[in-house]
Amino acid sequence: MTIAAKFEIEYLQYVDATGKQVRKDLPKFAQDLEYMVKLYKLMVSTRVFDAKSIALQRTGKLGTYASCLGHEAAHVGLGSAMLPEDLLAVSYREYGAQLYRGVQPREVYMYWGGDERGNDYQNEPARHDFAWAVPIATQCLHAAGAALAFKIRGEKRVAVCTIGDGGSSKGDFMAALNITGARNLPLVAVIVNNQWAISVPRKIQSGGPTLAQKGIAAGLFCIQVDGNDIIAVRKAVGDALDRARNGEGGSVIEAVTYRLGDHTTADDARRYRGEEEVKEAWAREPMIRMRKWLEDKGAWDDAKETAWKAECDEWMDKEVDAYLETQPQPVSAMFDYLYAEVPADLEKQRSYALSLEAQAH
Amino acid sequence: MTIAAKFEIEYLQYVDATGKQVRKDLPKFAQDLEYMVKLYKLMVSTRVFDAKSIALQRTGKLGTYASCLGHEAAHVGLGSAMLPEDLLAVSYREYGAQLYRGVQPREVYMYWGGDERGNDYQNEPARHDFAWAVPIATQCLHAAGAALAFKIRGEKRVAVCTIGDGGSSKGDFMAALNITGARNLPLVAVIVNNQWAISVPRKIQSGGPTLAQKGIAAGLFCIQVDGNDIIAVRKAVGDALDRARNGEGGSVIEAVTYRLGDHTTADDARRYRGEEEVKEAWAREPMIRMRKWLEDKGAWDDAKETAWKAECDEWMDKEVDAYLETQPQPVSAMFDYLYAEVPADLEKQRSYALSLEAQAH
Amino acid sequence: MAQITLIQAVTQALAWEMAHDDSVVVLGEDVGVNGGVFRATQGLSEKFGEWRVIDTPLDETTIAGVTVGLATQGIKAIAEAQFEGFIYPMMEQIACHAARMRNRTRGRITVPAVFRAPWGGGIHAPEHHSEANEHLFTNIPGLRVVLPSSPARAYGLLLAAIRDPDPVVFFEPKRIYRQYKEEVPDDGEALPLDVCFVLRDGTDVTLVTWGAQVKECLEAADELAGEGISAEVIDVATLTPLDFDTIAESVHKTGRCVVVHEAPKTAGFGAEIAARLAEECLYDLLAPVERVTGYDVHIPLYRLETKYLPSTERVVTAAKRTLAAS
Amino acid sequence: MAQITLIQAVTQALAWEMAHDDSVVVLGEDVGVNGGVFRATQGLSEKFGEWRVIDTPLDETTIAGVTVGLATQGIKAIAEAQFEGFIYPMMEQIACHAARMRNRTRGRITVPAVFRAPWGGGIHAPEHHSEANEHLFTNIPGLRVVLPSSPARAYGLLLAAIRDPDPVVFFEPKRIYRQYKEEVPDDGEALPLDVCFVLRDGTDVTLVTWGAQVKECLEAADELAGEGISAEVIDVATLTPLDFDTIAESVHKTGRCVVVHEAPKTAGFGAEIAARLAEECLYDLLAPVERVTGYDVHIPLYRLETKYLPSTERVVTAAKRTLAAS
Ligand SMILES: Cc1ncc(C[n+]2csc(CCOP(=O)(O)OP(=O)(O)O)c2C)c(N)n1
Ligand SMILES: Cc1ncc(C[n+]2csc(CCOP(=O)(O)OP(=O)(O)O)c2C)c(N)n1
Ligand SMILES: [Mg+2]
Ligand SMILES: [Mg+2]
Repeated sequence: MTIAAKFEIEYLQYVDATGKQVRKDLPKFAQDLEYMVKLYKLMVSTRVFDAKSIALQRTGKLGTYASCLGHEAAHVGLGSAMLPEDLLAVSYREYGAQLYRGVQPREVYMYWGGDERGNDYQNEPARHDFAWAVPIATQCLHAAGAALAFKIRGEKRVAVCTIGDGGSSKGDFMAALNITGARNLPLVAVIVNNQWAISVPRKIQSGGPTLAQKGIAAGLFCIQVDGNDIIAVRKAVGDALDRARNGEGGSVIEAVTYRLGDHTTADDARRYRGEEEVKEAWAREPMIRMRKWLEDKGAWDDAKETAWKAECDEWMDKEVDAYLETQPQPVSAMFDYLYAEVPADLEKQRSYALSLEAQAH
Repeated sequence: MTIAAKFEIEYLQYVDATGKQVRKDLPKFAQDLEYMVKLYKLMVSTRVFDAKSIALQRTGKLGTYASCLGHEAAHVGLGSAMLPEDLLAVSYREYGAQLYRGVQPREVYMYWGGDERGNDYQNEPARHDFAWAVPIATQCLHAAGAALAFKIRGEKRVAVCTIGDGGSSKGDFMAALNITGARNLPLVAVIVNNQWAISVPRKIQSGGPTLAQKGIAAGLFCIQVDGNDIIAVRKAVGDALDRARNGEGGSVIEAVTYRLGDHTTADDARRYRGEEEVKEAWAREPMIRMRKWLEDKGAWDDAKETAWKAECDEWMDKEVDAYLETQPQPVSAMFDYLYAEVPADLEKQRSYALSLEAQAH
Repeated sequence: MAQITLIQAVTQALAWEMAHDDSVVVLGEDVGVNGGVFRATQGLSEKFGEWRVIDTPLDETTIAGVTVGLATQGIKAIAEAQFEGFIYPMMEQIACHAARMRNRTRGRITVPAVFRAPWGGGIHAPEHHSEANEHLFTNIPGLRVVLPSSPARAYGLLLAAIRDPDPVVFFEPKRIYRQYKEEVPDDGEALPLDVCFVLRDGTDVTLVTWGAQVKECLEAADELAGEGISAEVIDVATLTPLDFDTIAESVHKTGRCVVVHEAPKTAGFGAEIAARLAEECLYDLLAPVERVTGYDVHIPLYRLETKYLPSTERVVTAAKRTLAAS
Repeated sequence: MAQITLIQAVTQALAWEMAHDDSVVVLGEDVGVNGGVFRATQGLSEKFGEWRVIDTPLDETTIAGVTVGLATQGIKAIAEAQFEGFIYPMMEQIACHAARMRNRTRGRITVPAVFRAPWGGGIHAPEHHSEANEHLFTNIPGLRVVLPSSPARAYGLLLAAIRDPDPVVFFEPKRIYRQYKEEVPDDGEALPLDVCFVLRDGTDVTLVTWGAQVKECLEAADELAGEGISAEVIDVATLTPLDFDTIAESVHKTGRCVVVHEAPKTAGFGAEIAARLAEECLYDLLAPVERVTGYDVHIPLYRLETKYLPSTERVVTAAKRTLAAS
């Protein structure tokens, strides 16, 4: 039999669900315990932030919100692997990565609170990242376009896009991988496979044993990692970024994790999935194992945990206050950001809308 | 290293460019020389038909026409592997497959001659096949939909779609493969890789070593075949059809061939590709090798070739006459097939158009 | 007989037709066990099984293309786009195939499919969950574009859409999905797809609208009545092919017309109605045709969305303007 | 100075801007060595190299999405759809991102991109190669939709489109790509995107049109002049945002208007112009607004296509009807 091509996809894990280290060859960054504590702390603050968001929504102070519960390792892992000059294109729940890059909780609240200003990230490097992208997968082509821009200009930057297991079915996701392979673009695609796309389980999305193999179609490097193991995620994404930066092409990383919460606050997951499955998933979640691993190394303990959570609470309270104090935008804001300058024809409508407002007051 | 998944893509060839049989294990159908002569004869008539079409275009009797020169093995191979009850969804130049399934040359002429009636295939089984689909790759999802219909109704039928190397880049092609894998649909996708998509070479379409591997993304069976070897094409497609019919899932077959002519009669390939490449491709074309192979087995000779070509010429002349005698459709034809019944609002426009016609005469 | 909401009427129509016609199949994201994010397909999966209520991979192009494929094979496919803002990837299949297959093949292949989508703003949803983009489809020949505005019309028009031998784009105004209940007999009776519905008779001014804005127009008519102005209210319901005769007749009587819709003004479907009036009823017009619509902007995120949506007050003012003009 | 065709003017504008602005990049299918199937990008690849004139994989969604991505990074990306009939897969990216990014991010991210496509019928092309679907974009806020009708306007408007800080959909009427030549100085002078062009002054009737139909309208004006009727001809050129003032002024003078376009009538952009007239100029109108357009059908394959396209004769008849009416 003549063989035209052969492929292999590795599965990567350093720390298992119990916190046990299953490989000796720890990546260099993970040998630095201070650094690992920093990552763990961001995982914790991400979770505190998330709980706060849900509380806000439950008390009517936020619209529909998409929680990131259970995704902390995947999100912080990928965000922390990036350099500031790299560019991030997210879907909507990757707060762990975004907080790392300077997005403020108050911006997240504003966005889900129905205010476009939430997308106007104030801090670098997030300021040069893309905004939340509701139409699934579309951001992956933006990332490919940005990667192409970097290549055209000879910049040593990498574009990173994230996509869900559901989103990985969308044709434009495959198209983004395809042009990445065809033009050898510096793009890293992270499939955050949390097993569910709202109510649709992973197996309805694809007949393949992995989602990582979607990259084979495009001739990209593919790897599957334990998405609840931040070391594995950080390592796989870091290596992929290095390759991309060095002109060695794009990668697809499947981070296998689990959506512990509802899809959004508008969803009720009990309609379509069993409690047993969720219980089992909790046993594999990312925080406990990392805490255990750090504690085993003497780098973390209960007191530190309590203190850090308190700090996070305080931070979030400040952010919530800032959010709640924000006045709504004036009616003119509907018109003022559509074009660089308001066209004459639109100006008439703008004046009319303003006059209605004036009458109402 | 833990391996999550492994894949291998076979390359299949029975008869090489010189007509030498490179494998002993001939498939059963190829042991039947009478059958192989039948296939070869259709390859010849396809080529005669094609030359006639180009002649028609050159003399102003046809609009833009997409030639199939060099694709005879791929097209006849895939068409002949299908059962009548199967369903074919082509792009636009797969005449070899369509003639096998009963499409008449006059219908092809009418279509490229600017008359919708060319799409109203009169003969079964073509009559239940899809029509030519200009928007590239869109037909692959129609095939997936048809395959889903077969599955829903428990029919033992298979949908076959074809796509070019260029078209294989389109997101919806990947999407068609994806739902095929996810729902285990009876679909066979044949990528006719003729190395060019108008002026864009294969390497700009994909960074992968094969196009067959696009199926890996979807968890499908993938194989690459010599698309100029009709035995290899017929065998790979036949096996794929069997698997699909038996509920064993979909396949992707990459048939590697070469577009010997211009993209269409509106194209001039000399603008973008070298003569050397084309010359080399002629040495690998599908007819010579099959003729040689049949001659070596004593199943074909010069006299038969001459006689058959004459028969084909006669056939095409009749088809051309039938085409040229066709009167244009009346103006009402613009309106009459849009809905099952002409809606009242449209009827007004229809009457107006007819009145203009009446005035003009 | 129970009182039901508009969304329940959608479910009821789907269930009725699926029970009476084996060839009807529903597909989309989350339409199965979850019953759709708005519960339009609630209970159908249990009743009809996973091969007639099909959860698809997350790709609208897949949904649309497979729907076309199914429909060509004699399956009446009802596709759901989860929100109107996700219908764009369906456009190639809808415009190039669903709307053309019959014409392209001189009737050999047909596409009896329905493309359903929740539609419009006003529910405090995130971006892309509030658009009124019916207009994208009204310039595509070969389609029917339908927008019900009450439980009864949702039931009857959806049945008609499913039974129609040609493709129908069926937008459901999500703002009024659960606004009120009414009795809708589950009798399988379809409503016609070729007429506008006159919801209220009047003599002074004609209010023409569709979808969720029917509510504001009826309210406006009430208010106007309070001031002695008699407004006729027309629910266009099927935008294309358009029953202009009903509108023309009304304007012939009233001499005044206000067209109300949620989509941006420029090149919204209201333009077509105003244009027809200018073309076919000019001499009936006693006042300029008014359009009360969304602005030519993207509907804002929810803190500002009510500032975007046409209000009852704006309709009343416009109606009065037509009366002042003449 | 050489005389050039419309398609050559397109090439000339692209070349000028690429030579003067490093950040301009062209991408699409066959735009490289082949110079585009209509030769719009002929010679650019040799001049500017394969990373500024980029052959893409065959996927319009890729082209559109990558164009948005490029533009956000300060690259003025000019995307080509090979024919207007293949623009549908671009719609999600154009409607959801190109047209919204600035608004979504309160100005933080912008998309200075151009989406070019040959447009319209009349060249004996296969199905999907002859559509007039400008209308799909005119109801999308945040875009500019531009349609030049002469070599000089193609040059000046394309330069303006490239320089515009916001996304522009630029349709090129392929029927007149090579219809005639005129002198177009290669001086980098852009034309304004916010005005209609009055191509011929007149006092009796206003003919409003765009794209290839400008030819039929000018011919009609000639014919009408022969019968003593003075027709003003307006080339809208930039459909949205619309310069309605120029049209209103003209109709104020003439009292009569014929809108001419190639797209199907219902909900074509002509509806917007007629609607504005009914809304803002009713008392100026001495006769019903006429629309001379394609029918509400898909433009037929080429044996019948001339029966579909609005003819000079139909324009003349309509213009005369407006005069007979009053
Ligand atoms: C194009 C498009 N279609 C549908 C939706 C509605 N929708 C929002 S999230 C979602 C599921 C996404 O699942 P997945 O990609 O797995 O990401 P996750 O939510 O699990 O992070 C759907 C269908 C959308 N936002 N965009
Ligand atoms: C969606 C779409 N985009 C662009 C085109 C224009 N077009 C027609 S054929 C072609 C190249 C196709 O190449 P390939 O898929 O390799 O098939 P081949 O022509 O080689 O058989 C292109 C770009 C089209 N028909 N449809
Ligand atoms: Mg998911
Ligand atoms: Mg090819």
